[in-house]
Amino acid sequence: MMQWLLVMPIFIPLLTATACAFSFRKQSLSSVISWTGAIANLLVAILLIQTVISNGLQVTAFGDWKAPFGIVFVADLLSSSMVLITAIIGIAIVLYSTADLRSKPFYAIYHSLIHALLAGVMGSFLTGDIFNLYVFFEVMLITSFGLMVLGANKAQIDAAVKYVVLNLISTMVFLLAIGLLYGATGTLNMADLHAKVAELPDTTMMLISGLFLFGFAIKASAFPVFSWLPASYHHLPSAIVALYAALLTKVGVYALIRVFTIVFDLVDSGYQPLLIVIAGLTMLTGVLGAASQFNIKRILSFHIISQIGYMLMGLAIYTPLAITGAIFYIIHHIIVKANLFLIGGFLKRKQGSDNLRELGGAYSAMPWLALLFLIPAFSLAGFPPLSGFWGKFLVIKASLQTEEYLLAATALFVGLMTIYSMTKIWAEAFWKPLPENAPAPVTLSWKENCLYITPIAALAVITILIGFMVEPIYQLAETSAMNLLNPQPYINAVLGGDSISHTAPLSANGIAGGSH
Amino acid sequence: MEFLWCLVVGLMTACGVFLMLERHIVRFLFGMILVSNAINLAIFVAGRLTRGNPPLIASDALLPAAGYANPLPQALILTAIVIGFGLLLFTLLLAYRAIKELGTADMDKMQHAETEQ
Amino acid sequence: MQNPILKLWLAFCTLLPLGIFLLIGASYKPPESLFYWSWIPSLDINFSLRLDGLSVLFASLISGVGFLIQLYAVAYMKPYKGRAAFHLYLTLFMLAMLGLVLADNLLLLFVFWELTTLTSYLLIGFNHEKEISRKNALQAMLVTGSGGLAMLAGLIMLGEMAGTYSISAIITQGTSLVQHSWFTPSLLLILLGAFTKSAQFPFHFWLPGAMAAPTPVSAYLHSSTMVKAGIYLLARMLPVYGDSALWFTLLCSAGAFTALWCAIQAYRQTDLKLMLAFSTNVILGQLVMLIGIGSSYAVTAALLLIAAHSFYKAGLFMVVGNIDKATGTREYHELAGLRAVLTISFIAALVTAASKAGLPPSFGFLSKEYLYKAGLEFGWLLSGSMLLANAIMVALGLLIIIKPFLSPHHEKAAPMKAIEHNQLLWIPPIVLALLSVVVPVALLNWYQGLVIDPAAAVMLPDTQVKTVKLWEGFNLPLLLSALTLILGIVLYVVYPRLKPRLDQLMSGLPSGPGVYQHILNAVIKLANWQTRILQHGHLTQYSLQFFIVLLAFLGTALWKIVLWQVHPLPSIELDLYYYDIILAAFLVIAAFVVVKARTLLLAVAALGTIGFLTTMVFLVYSAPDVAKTQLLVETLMVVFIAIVLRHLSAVNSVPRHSTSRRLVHACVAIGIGVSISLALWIITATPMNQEISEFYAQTSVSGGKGRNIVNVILVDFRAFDTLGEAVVVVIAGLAAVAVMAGKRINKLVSESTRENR
Amino acid sequence: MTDIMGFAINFAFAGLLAGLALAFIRLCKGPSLADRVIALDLIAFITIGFIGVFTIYSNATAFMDIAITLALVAFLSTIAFARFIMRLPQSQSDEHSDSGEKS
Amino acid sequence: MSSIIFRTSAHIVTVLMLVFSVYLLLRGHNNPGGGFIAGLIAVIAFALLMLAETTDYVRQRLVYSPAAFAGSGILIALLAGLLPLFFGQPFLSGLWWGKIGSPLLFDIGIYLAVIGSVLMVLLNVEEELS
Amino acid sequence: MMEWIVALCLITGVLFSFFSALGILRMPDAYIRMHSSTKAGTIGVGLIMVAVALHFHDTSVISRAVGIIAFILMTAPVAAQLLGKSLLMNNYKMWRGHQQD
Amino acid sequence: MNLFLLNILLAFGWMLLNGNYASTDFTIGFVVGFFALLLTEPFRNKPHYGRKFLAALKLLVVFLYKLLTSSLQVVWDVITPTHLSHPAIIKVPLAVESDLEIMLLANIVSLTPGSLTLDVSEDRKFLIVHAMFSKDEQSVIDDIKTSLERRILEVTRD
Ligand code: NA
Ligand code: NA
Repeated sequence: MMQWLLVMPIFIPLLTATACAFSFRKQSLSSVISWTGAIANLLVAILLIQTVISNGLQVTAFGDWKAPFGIVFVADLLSSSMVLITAIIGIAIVLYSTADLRSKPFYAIYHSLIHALLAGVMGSFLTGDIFNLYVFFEVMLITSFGLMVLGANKAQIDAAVKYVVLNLISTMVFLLAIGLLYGATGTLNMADLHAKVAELPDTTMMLISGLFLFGFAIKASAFPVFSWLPASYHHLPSAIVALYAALLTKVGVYALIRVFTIVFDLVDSGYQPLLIVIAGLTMLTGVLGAASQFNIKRILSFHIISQIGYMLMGLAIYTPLAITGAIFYIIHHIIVKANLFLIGGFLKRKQGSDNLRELGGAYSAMPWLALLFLIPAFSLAGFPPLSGFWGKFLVIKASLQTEEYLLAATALFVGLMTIYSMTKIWAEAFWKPLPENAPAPVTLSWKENCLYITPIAALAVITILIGFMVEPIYQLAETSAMNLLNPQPYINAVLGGDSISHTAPLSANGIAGGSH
Repeated sequence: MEFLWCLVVGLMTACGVFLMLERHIVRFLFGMILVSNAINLAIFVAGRLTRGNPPLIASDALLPAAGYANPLPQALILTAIVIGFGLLLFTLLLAYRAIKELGTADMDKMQHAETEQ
Repeated sequence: MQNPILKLWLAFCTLLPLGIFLLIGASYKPPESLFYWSWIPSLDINFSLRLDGLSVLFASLISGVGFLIQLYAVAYMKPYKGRAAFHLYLTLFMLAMLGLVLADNLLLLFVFWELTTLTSYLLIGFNHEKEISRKNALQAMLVTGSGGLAMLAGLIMLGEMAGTYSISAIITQGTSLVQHSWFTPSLLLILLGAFTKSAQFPFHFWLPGAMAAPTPVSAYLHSSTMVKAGIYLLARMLPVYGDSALWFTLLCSAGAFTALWCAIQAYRQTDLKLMLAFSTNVILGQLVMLIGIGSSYAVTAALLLIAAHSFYKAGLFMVVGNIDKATGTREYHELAGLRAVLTISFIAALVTAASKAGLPPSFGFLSKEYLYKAGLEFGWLLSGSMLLANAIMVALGLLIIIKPFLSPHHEKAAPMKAIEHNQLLWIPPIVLALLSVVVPVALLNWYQGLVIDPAAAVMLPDTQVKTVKLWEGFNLPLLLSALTLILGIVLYVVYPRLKPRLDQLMSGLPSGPGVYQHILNAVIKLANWQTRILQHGHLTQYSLQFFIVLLAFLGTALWKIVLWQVHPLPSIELDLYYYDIILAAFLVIAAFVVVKARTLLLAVAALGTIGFLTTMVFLVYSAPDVAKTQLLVETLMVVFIAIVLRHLSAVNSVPRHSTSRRLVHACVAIGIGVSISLALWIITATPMNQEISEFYAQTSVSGGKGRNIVNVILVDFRAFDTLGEAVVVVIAGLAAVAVMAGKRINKLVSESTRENR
Repeated sequence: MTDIMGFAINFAFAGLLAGLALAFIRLCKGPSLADRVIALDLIAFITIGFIGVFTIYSNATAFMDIAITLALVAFLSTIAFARFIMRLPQSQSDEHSDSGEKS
Repeated sequence: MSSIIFRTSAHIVTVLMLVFSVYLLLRGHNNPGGGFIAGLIAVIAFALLMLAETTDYVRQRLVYSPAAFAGSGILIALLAGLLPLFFGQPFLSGLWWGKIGSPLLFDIGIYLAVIGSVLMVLLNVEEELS
Repeated sequence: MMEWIVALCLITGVLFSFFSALGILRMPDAYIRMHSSTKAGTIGVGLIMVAVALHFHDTSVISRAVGIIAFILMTAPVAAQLLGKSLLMNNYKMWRGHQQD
Repeated sequence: MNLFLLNILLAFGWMLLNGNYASTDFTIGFVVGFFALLLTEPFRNKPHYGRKFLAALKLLVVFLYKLLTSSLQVVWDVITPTHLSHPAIIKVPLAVESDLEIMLLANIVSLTPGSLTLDVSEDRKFLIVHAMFSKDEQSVIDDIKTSLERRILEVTRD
């Protein structure tokens, strides 16, 4: 059973991608395939997390070669919840793109690539092998390249050049780091690495972990290596940028969290003080970047960076509470950021622009959209009881507990500036009357409106649910954090070969409820 | 003998990095190719070097001859080479398209993405 | 009101606060826990509501005044477009406010606190077509929001100090927390929250700015409820922090200064609404001061003033709203003879203004007496400042009544229309005016038993408060009251001459909104500057940045190893043949040729050579599969480049970087290269654990059924990597076609021959 | 390995690598694009030879497959380059003409 | 490019290369080779044919579009991985029937995927740029 | 005896290869350099392959060596011809001598 | 018919490559070769095999001899300090007609002394040859026509 379940999050999207690619000539067929794949994904993800919650950590060894000899997929609470969130985002994006990109010539290829990207993301979440992680990172990267250049115009090509050039640097360094790590330890399995890395001299460990930190920091768009993100994201179609914003940088953060708990110990690696500084500056530079922008997508792009800062802050503080906060933040941010980009895209579709100077009047024209915007926007800004508050609360509490006052103050100031940015979008795009020279908004058919609004509304509902059902998600994040900081059960399960239960059963309805 | 190849890896990387910093996009690509080669070599060296004894098992044996080369880094490099090929191929054509579309091969003149429209 | 759904909605919004008010009145027997739901037990955040003396005062004001406001708004907002939403926001605001005063958990309180910020943002910006509304809504949001965030840190610290987030549990710990090192920081942070919310100097300015909102909002939020949230919090925290000198000093000085400063500001205004707004600041300052004093009299005075102010200020705001409706202006100079059309409003105005001015036997008079009593205990400085502020209140009361209502109507005054046929416009102010008199005269005992005693018991657990009396004979406070009245009349009389002087005097001073705008502009400027620095759009500089960071990472670790001799460097073992060295030298030379090549074709040819050389290296060190793959991939790459090269070179020539820049590049590149060499050398100098490879060798034939171990790894042991790699190649193909083909992507990929196109 | 074989192999390595050096110099010198391609083609030949010698030296016959592969693919890159030169406008076929850079 | 000499020899060389590529594919499990290497050699064979003839000639020889090859390659590799699941073994486990096994099927999938994708790019680049 | 033959083949093969390389360095124009690389290069590699075949006298190695020789004989002149054609098309100036129209 | 022959040859080539002479290998080789041929369809006019074996052998011997001498000639020119050559580009009229014949001739010309095929004229009537030692153009042409083209025709024509 587990053998089936664990591989399906990769198998289904890859199969769907292939099937979509084969149905180039029939748009509706590829839509149907894409939907089916996305829904199947979600079902599998729900099944997976339920299994993990009730039976504990699950491992499958591909080719029946036990770790550390073969490649294993490991579903613990963290990875399975990440897979679930990814599946949710997948459905939302697929639905949204059916409306948004239907007219584009690259429609079928687009769906194919979306599913490949999902496969890459979920593979990165599930794999227990560091080289396999590299492979899935590459699947993700090359797919993101492909999506980036679909039907690209001048600016998009320029954006793609920057994205590609800077991301390739990260990829190279990641690969080098794996090579050195293998040379030093002789193994690639993350659980196996845990013990072997501990035997390395401190300086060797610092050397190798520094390369990992650098490579993943680029992926996560941390200060000072985030330039690729604001240089490129705002030229992408909204559905694509929503997908990227939700998942790609988060995979970087996830990898950082995984690698710096299970493989290296952040404290032992010697990079904790640096990471604290990085986290603070990432928050700050990101939010200040956003404050200077007038393009919705660009504001949101800079906010990805500042929010990544909060997640890094959680990791940098390195207490159970802090990592719980980081995980909570990731879960929240994936949903909320995707939604904001989708709304931005809808505004662009209606008004033909996503520049705040050219927008306006959306409050009067589409009050329901205004409401739907308020939820993710104020969640991102950290208004309780919306989801964003709790993540912030947790990391700030953790930073106060560890007496990182400056970091806490930075986090609070960044929270204020986030409020500023969100209200800026609200005031300019929604409240402000439509500028006189602006064209009349496009009228969309009822069906199109539905396709746009359904994913937006669904994600908003999830945002609210996360905000109110904090306890189960907190439990989930806390258990994950505990397992990360005390990885022995994970290691035993992976190297022992049998799936063993080490997680306290959670109330399953809370998490499953969050997914509908 | 690893020392020599450590040196070569470093020098190749240095050349590659230098090229990656140049303004001509095709030179960047050449730099990438160099660095990518150097890193493959680095993985190879990191897996330790063995002269003239490939990890093959003779048709009448069950084990490779003693002192066989470490097969795992070879498999990793194979994967890395092929992935690198995919990435470089894409980058090459992106460079082509960028030159066609933007009218310049100068990466510092590619300023369409970050200027406010 | 044609729409029945709208009708129903308005009825619901109006009756909800009434219902809550009645429910509170009916069920109140303090102190009791109203409701408990274990929300986030892991974080000690629970949805626990508690009704005690303090909260019952606030809750009944919120719901009671809330009911009247909703009633008034039904009439007032009739011509507005989004009135349904308006009532929604107002209701949400009321609920948030109720939650705030009922919450028995610090973080639950914070949740509601932020919700009031959010809903008031929506209410202040209700007239969102006007830029000033949007701007002032943002201003209120940012000012109260920043305080709120600071308060969050303070609340977390408080909760951590106390070991619980339950407010009632914290209160029972009393002043024991004073020893904790977080005591002062948490105090300061919480004060920051309370001061911003309750518009204390220097954060006072957002409140007048919030007058951009429709009048019912001003009447509700900015007189009786939202701004009192800060007061409520201070009152709540009195048992915890009240004993510290810092508390006394900060609250008294801030409160007194706010009261004085804003009183002067109020005196300068010509817009009636702004006069009221600034005078709200005055009361808030006095309340803060009273809580800072924290004596028995002070607490009594505060509990009286809260209610008294709510009644008269809400009433006055509604009257001003009616003036606005009748004339279309609120400018003092344009108003005259309103008694003719606003007869009932005039009565309400008269009574509420009297309460504001502190004329006996109004509620305002009563609270002022106790204010002076509390102030006198602490000497003349506090009392003097109170006196001056109150005198201005008297002058304001006169200003509002005399000219607009009593002076005869003249040509220059704004035209008036009758509006009082709509009863909902005058019933609420009249009710409030009535309350301003009835409570002190007839219901004082009831108020004492229901509010003052239980609330004081919460705020000052150890002290018994005296019974409040309207008339206590001739005493010093009464004298001060008389003095206040006289001074107030004087100020009214000199108003036409004093105001221009004051304006002249104060025009040079920095204004609150001015400073706020300055700070905001500075932040935006900083943001623009840093974005220009960090996100400049020059790709090679980005790359350079990235590589410098990489070098820093590598450098720090190696620095430790090499210079500090953390572990001894391995000795160089040379087990080399001459062909090794020649191959190595060729590789490096070829790499240099690529760097130095002046033509692209030479660079490509040199790259091809590097491909052949690397092949030889892999060959020499026993990797036939790698050698082959390297060869094939390199050749294919060269073929692709050769096909594309024609199009790559036929472009305008590209200038090189400046020499100094290239020198930097060279340094960075060499640094990275050397670091990687060193790192690799250090790692390869130690013996390697080859356990996994040995396993592969042993099981290759038996388990993998293959004799080429590398291939068995590829298709069996680590086949999953290979699958991913194949996916990468296929997608790279798609992506490459996509980037080249642009919009014709579908055709290029799907068709098997060109004829089909 | 006997003396004569030892000598022959060492001689072969040295000779081939020296040849490689000479060819590489031509590759760098040009002057025409065709010259570089000729040099590259010869380098491929020399590499094939090197592989053959190394096969004898290491006794690992598996290496011969690399030689075949190289023989197959070197042809292709030469062809591709030849075609590139053919398609260039005449003025560009000589020195430095394909340079994308200003000196 | 229309050189009789080149065209004629290219046909022979292509055949030889294709044979060699299939040989490497099938023998890869025991000797150096395998799906990737074999696939790349096949690509080079077709590249040669393409340079000697035209892209359309190559497309006609291939019958199906290169993308179809790539897709079916991935499909075959995926199914080869899935197969053992029906026998209660984990994804990508080796199933053997004599000398034929699922790893071989997997390798064939990789082979087709490589041929399809690289040829897709090659043919399109050639058509686009000439 | 066989070793001597192998060694002889090897040495002559390498010499041819070396001179071929020397040729493309020394010869005055591209056409003549092609003479050098095509002829001497082919025979050089061919002889080395013969040496390999003789050294192993194993069918699989011999078949590969023969395959390589055959393949080089087939491709080297074609490559040279195409390069030559490209030179012709670009009106490449010969070192000396003359050209029929 | 000739395709079939070639196919069998390919199957043998397969067996050679494998170093394994079982019938299964022959079958696999045959099938693989069949498909390879199907994909490329190499020859438009199909030459006859069999009886030409002897002629082919003769051609091979001549060719190998010429290759050796030509290489030595080149090497001599390389190692001597002066350049001996008198290059010229010559048009050699062709008697051979088929693609295969032209290819064979061109290749052999390239590998034999002093001559290098550069192109075939559009009308396939001339071979354009670069001659290294062409004191007398006609002698170069005669040499090619008599010693090479004739032997090729002996192999390929009935
Ligand atoms: Na992202
Ligand atoms: Na692999």
